Amino acid sequence: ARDQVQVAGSSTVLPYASIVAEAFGENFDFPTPVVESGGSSAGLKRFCEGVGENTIDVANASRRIKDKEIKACAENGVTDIIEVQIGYDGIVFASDINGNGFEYTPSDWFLALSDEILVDGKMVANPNKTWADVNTAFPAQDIQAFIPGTKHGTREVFEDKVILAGCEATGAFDVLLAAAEGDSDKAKHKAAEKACISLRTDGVSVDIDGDYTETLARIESNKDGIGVFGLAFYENNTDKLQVATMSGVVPSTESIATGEYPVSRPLFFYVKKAHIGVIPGLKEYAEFFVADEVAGPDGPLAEYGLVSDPELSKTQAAVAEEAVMGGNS
Amino acid sequence: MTDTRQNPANNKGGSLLQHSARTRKRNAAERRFRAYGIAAISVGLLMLCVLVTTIVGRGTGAFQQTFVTLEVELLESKLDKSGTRDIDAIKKVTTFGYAPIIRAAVEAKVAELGIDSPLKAKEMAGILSKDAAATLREFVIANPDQIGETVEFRFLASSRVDGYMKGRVSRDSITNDKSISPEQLDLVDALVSAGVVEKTFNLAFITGADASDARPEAAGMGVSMLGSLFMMLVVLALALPIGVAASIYLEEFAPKNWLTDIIEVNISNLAAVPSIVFGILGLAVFINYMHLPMSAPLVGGLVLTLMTLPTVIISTRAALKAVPPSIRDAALGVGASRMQAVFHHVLPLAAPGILTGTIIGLAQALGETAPLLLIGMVGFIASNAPETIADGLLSPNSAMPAQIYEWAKRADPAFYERAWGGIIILLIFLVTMNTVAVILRRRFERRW
Amino acid sequence: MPTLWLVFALIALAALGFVLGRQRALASAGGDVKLLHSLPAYYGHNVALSAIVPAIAVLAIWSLAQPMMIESRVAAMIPAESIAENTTVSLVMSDVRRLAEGLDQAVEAGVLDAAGANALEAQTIDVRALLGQVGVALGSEVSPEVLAAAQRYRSLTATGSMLKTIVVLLLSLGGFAWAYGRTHKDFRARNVVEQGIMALLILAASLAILTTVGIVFSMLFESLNFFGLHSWSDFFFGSTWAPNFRGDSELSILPLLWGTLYISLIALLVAVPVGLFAAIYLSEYASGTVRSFAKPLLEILAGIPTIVYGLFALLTVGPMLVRIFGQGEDGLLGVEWMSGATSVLTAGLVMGIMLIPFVSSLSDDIINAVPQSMRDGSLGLGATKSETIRQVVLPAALPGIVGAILLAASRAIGETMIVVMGAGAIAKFSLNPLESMTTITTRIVSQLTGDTDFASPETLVAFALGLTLFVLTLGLNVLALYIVRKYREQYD
Amino acid sequence: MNQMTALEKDVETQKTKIAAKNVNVYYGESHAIKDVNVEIEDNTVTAFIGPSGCGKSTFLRCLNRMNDTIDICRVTGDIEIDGEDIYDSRVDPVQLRAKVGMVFQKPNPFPKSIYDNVAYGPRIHGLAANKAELDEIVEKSLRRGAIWDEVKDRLDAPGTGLSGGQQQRLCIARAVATEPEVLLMDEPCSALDPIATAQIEELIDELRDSYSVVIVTHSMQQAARVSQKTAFFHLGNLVEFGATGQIFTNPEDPRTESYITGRIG
Amino acid sequence: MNQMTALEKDVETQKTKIAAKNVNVYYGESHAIKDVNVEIEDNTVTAFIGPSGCGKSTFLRCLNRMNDTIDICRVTGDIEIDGEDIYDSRVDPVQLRAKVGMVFQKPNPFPKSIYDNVAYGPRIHGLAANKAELDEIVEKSLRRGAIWDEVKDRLDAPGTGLSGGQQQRLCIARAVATEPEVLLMDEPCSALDPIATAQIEELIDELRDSYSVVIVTHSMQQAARVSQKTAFFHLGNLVEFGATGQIFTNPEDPRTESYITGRIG
Ligand SMILES: Nc1ncnc2c1ncn2[C@@H]1O[C@H](COP(=O)(O)OP(=O)(O)OP(=O)(O)O)[C@@H](O)[C@H]1O
Ligand SMILES: Nc1ncnc2c1ncn2[C@@H]1O[C@H](COP(=O)(O)OP(=O)(O)OP(=O)(O)O)[C@@H](O)[C@H]1O
Ligand SMILES: [Mg+2]
Ligand SMILES: [Mg+2]
Ligand SMILES: O=P([O-])([O-])[O-]
Repeated sequence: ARDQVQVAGSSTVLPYASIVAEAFGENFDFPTPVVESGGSSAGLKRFCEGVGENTIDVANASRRIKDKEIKACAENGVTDIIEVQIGYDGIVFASDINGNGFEYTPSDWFLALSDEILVDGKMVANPNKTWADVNTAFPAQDIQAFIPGTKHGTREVFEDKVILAGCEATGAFDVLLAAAEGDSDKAKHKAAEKACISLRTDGVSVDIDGDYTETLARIESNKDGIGVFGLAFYENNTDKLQVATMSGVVPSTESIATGEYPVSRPLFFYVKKAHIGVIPGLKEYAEFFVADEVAGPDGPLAEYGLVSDPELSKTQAAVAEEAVMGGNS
Repeated sequence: MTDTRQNPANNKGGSLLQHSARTRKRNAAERRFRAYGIAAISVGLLMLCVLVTTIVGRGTGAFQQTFVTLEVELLESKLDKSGTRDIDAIKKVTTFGYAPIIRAAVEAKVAELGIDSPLKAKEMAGILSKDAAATLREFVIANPDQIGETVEFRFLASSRVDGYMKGRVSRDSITNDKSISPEQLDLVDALVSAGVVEKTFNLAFITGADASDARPEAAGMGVSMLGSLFMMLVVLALALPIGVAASIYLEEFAPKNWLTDIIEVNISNLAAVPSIVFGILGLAVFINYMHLPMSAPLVGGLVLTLMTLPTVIISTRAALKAVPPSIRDAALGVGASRMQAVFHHVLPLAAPGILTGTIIGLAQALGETAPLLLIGMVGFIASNAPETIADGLLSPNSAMPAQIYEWAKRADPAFYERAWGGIIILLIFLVTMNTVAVILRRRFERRW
Repeated sequence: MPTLWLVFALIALAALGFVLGRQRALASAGGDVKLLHSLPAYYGHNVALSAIVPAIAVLAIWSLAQPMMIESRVAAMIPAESIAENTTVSLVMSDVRRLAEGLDQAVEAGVLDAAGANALEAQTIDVRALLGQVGVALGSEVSPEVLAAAQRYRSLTATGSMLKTIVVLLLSLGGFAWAYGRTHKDFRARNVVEQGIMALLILAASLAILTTVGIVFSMLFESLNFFGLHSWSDFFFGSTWAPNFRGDSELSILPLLWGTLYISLIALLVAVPVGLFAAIYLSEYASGTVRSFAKPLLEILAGIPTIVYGLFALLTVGPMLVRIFGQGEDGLLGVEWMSGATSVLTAGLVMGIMLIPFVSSLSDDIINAVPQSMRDGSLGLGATKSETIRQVVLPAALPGIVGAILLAASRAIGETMIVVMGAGAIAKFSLNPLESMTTITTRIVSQLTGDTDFASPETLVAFALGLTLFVLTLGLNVLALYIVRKYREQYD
Repeated sequence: MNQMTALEKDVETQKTKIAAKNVNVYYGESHAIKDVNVEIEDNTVTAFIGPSGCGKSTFLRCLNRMNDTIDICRVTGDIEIDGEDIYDSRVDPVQLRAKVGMVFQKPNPFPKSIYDNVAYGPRIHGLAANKAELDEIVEKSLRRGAIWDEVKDRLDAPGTGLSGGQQQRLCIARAVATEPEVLLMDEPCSALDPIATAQIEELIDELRDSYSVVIVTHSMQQAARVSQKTAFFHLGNLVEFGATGQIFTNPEDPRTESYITGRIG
Repeated sequence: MNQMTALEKDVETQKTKIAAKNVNVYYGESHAIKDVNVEIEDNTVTAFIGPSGCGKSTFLRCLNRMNDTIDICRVTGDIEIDGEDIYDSRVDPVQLRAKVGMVFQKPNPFPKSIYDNVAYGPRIHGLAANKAELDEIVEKSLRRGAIWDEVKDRLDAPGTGLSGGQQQRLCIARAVATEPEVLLMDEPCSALDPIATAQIEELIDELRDSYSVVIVTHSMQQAARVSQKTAFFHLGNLVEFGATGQIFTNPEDPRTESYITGRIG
């Protein structure tokens, strides 16, 4: 029988989960859990494949599980799922350490990357070439953005919290909404949102399907580039990158925890309750993960870059009593 | 002398030493052709050179490691409050509980050497790896009788200190770095001159297991190397015989009908299937259907076998095709069966091509990550070195390319260095593996 | 593992059979090899194969069939009302199976004795906790029906396994005895053994079919799901690839297909000439020493992890191309054709380098196998070496070379990391090789490992892409087969 | 039915070893052997003569089913050896070929050592109980192939590194090493000097004591010297078959005569 | 210095085309040609005779440097054609081989169509200005090779699907298609019937008008029929070289005599 906990999922959560797994292996008599990467979606898919030894016990995710997924899970007999939120992932904008520094607002990004912007009340194809075109306060540096590809959850956050916010702030959203076609208000809203977030494809904005190391490598080979990174990644590479502020706030674990810095997303892991008491060490692992000395503000996770969840104690209690989602058992 | 046409080759009395215009042209073409060949080889070798220099340049650092030697007093008051040496009680103290002991040891060392540092004890201990506590705890649990004694330890230095010793980190580069301060570097400098901090060969990198993002300095390739080794054993044991058998059937025995055509087309088509699809297949068949364990090199090996088979088959078939029919005739003519003709004569003559296919197929299998993603071999799999062959095949493990891929993604630049170091090991592994096949191949090569 | 022991027993029987069969054959000929129909070893092999092959086959079939048979019988035991709403019999059965296996393990671990396992009653004891002790995962609390079914399952399995052991061993002994009895100097042992080997060869060849079936099935259902959620006309005939998180993505394969073909073409344009010329030089011009070093060295190129090539594309080749084709006045050509380092050309060039050994090494072996008399014939007519190679050697080696090129092309189509890092992630139709594009394979990987909900079309599209690519390459291979057949030249 | 009469006339005491009836051979569309009937006797040397391309090799290759290896080749009709149809589905071509050995027109030594070339047949047929016996067979065969003296010092050298004539003799040695009952020899002396030719002819004569030999040759003299029966092929037809003496001195068919006197080719 | 005397005696009016001086050939360690001196004249047919394995092919292959293709083969001494040392570094073996054509002992047609086999040489040497001319050359060569009638209907069929003798004639046709000044023929008639042989001999005679021909043969009769000069090789030595008539009627060396009368092989 399998005697180690098997974890899979988000590559964003992976570093945290592996720090925990390592410490767990050292401090308990259980074997070190296996933490696979492969993406939130792939992890949840395997999580939902069924109950039993040949399925994983824990799925890491950089987003909340979707209803459709819960349903798919249930179809395969995975009904009791414990949801654990471990903290937040800060998303920062950074550029080459020796280049210009930036202080952004969401509008700047919308004006820089959207395929159409509002000029004199009309939507026109984005004419901006340099940051100075976007905002006169900026230097005349070519716009070159390395943003997460559509496979990444970060992209969704970027679209929602930066581009869409910028769209609304510049007034483009209203114009688009007025022009939108649709049967209902909701449909119109959706169409307008979709128009807002459609980005230019002329090479100014480059989708990065790889990981942050790739973004970093691109900035190294193109010094004008501005990239999107996780906070933890930036903090480990301060010798190469300088971070930009967003709406005047410097990203840090503190400013994200308080909600001042707007661009962040919650991180989760999901535990298959049916496996608790069966796979040795599963519950202990989950509890250890959210323990104060691990996930607390002074623990190794925070030290590595996790924005600690202010409501950690609630999570600890939920894990202890194995509260499942939907709360019915 | 009737036929004296304008053709230069037939130009009677034309000197051999004087090349005719056409010969010159043809010779120029010949030289060009040859030059293309040399150019092609040079391009290939040049690229290899560039790649290998890059790899070696970036990766050699991983084979060096900074250590800090400290005397640690294993305080009974912290480690075994009851004083009974009850192992369960000792185990209750987690690695977090060992931190103060290490801090004390660093502080004591600094004081002993008379180094003047504005740092607090916690910051001083920051030059050590997070692994130090684990090392210490492991030692104490293994030797409870040593509690209360002072023992000398060689701890890993933290990745920033290690980087500083290797020149990767400089005082300029750490201005915004939260993980290390200039004062800590001052301390390191002082400890270096005192001989407490030193950089030596890093055996643990070659033998050790993966470590988490918090302690890149402790990560090693050893266990994943074993994972790759076991997978390659599976691939070799299955792909070579099955591939050769399938090729023999198709090339030498199969009637030429639609069924064998289908098989033939299928095989070449499998070569074009993206490797991740084999991962999907492996997950469905080996793990979900056959209930083989997750993250096991056995499953990895099976998946890679399916992926490698087309390569072996295609090259083997090409090699079999190239053997002239007169050889088969000769064998049949003395009363050998077709099977005997194939196994005694054709197969040895085709061996170079088969071995080439094996070399390339194994190289491909050795470097492949994508299919392993779906069967649980990519990620953080810090298992111990397997003890038995069954253990090696069945207990969770990673593989070299997966390990490298993971490291290359991680945030700390120290992992980046290790990723390149890992590539060096992978290449050494590859070259070792290939050497055997290359030597064999040379023995079989002949022209007729 | 009783099955394992059974296998060992069969192997031992086979080994014994080999020795005895050989001896008996020799004895029947009075020790004179010449009187035997076949070489003595064939008689040995015959007995060994008869002892092991049918037995193993039955063992395999039995092992596959027994659970199915037992399951259908046990499933009949489960009353319809005890199947909860949103589950199915098969789910309940998987519980039964797990429970039965758990009981086995419990017995093995000594938590229960054999009788105790059969006497367990769900009402009186927490079976789940009990089995948790031995590390068996049970999905839910155990109902009496399930427990009873599991106990029945166990007893049936035990009987079945016993029967299996007996049947297999009897079969093996029977095969042994039969083959041994037939062993006689006039027995056509070689023919029988060769037929056996032929069967194995056919089996090996059919594995390709099995793999194909497996691949198709492992992707078919999810692909159907995809087409249930997304319009097939957009997938096959749309013009845009733009997945997003809000749903209503446009997911057309065409731009990806274009990128795939374009990048593969460039890669082949690099790999085929370089690889072929390298092969020609190695086999026809180079001295033995050069060849014995250069060839394995080139083969290393195939083993460098593709992530290294990806980084090489991103950090070295891409910027170099930008310096040539981009940067306006500052660039080498003074043009502004290329903006970012990622482009079709970048990925194609680097992939081409990786593919060199696929073409060079295989072709070198094939060229080397062309008989010297062909070359002599041409050289004797006053052809230069290069003319000989181009007009005589290469045509003779063509089928093999085409095979090598197909292999390289296949590899190009299936490559991921180089494309991700070298070509970028933008799906578009463009003829300009200096623009970013992407391929089907990379999209499969990224949609599969991404963050979109796994039941959404954005993730499921990976399967549809995989299946479509599979069908497309199948078509290409049929074409290639046809062409090779047509131009095949058989030297003697 | 010219050849039938020839056949009837020539019935002798020897028993028939191979009987071919109405044999037709096609290479794809082209008809290479046309309705050939012939009886080859035991303890007899039969010579096949005829102009180049008339189908001698093709017919010879039918007799031990070597034509099976040519995809486009199709054989119809009956060929019986010792009264058994060799194209019967129950016949094992391997056993047939062990019984009916062959020396090919183009020498085709294996790319192995000279020793292994000769030892191959005896090894697969289990003709030698041990190494010493095998050595003996190899030496004897090489002697019979009239090549022993030339190669005895280099048995380990590759067979492909021999001169043309040496390769031919090596192939003869290889064929006789398996002691076939019928030996088919396709122009075995074409690359041999007169002395070597004489030695091979001697061998053929010796083989006749126990076996049946079929030899294709372009040399009338050789056919006259070694054979008892001669078959003349022309454009795929067996034009005439009979006692050698008669064919050469008193041919029935005008075509045979023209060929022998050097008028058709 | 037996052969020297032979040479001196036989100086005739024809000018020397090829002069070989002190030629030695080694295959690795083994000494295949020992210190051979010979002068081959223009407009003359020279026959090389000698027992199988004596070095005829080896020596022949020296004359157009075909031995270059055998790795282990080493040639020392001087060979001059029209007074030019062919082993001179400035000599281009390609031009040499265009001038000195060769027919190999084992027929080696290319795996191409019959037409392409013959057209190959003229194409690479640019002997035909257009397709019609090429067709003409091919037809003429095939006629000269005495194979035209047999293949004229299937010029597109592969050359490897021909009978042994047809392949040999195809190779002859292929060699004459390039119109070499010297033609080296290694047993060109070994697989040919008498008529075909006669046709090839006729060809050789015709070629002699403009060129020099060297022919290796095992048939004394053939040597006597076609050649003006004969060289007898034995165990790598050139034993005797002289006018054909004299060699056959009145050999100087006892070895030559024994060979011709059939006593050594
Ligand atoms: N490639 C080779 N490697 C080694 N030895 C060789 C090679 N070719 C020929 N020999 C040896 O050199 C000697 C002369 O061979 P050559 O082919 O010149 O003989 P030949 O006179 O042409 O004989 P034949 O009439 O049988 O063709 C022979 O002893 C032969 O074994
Ligand atoms: N593999 C083949 N494919 C097609 N045609 C063939 C093949 N082999 C032989 N032929 C044709 O069949 C006819 C008979 O050929 P065969 O080889 O039997 O002639 P042969 O009598 O042996 O001639 P030779 O004396 O020249 O060897 C010839 O016309 C030849 O071109
Ligand atoms: Mg023939
Ligand atoms: Mg010769
Ligand atoms: O791997 P992610 O799901 O966090 O992108």
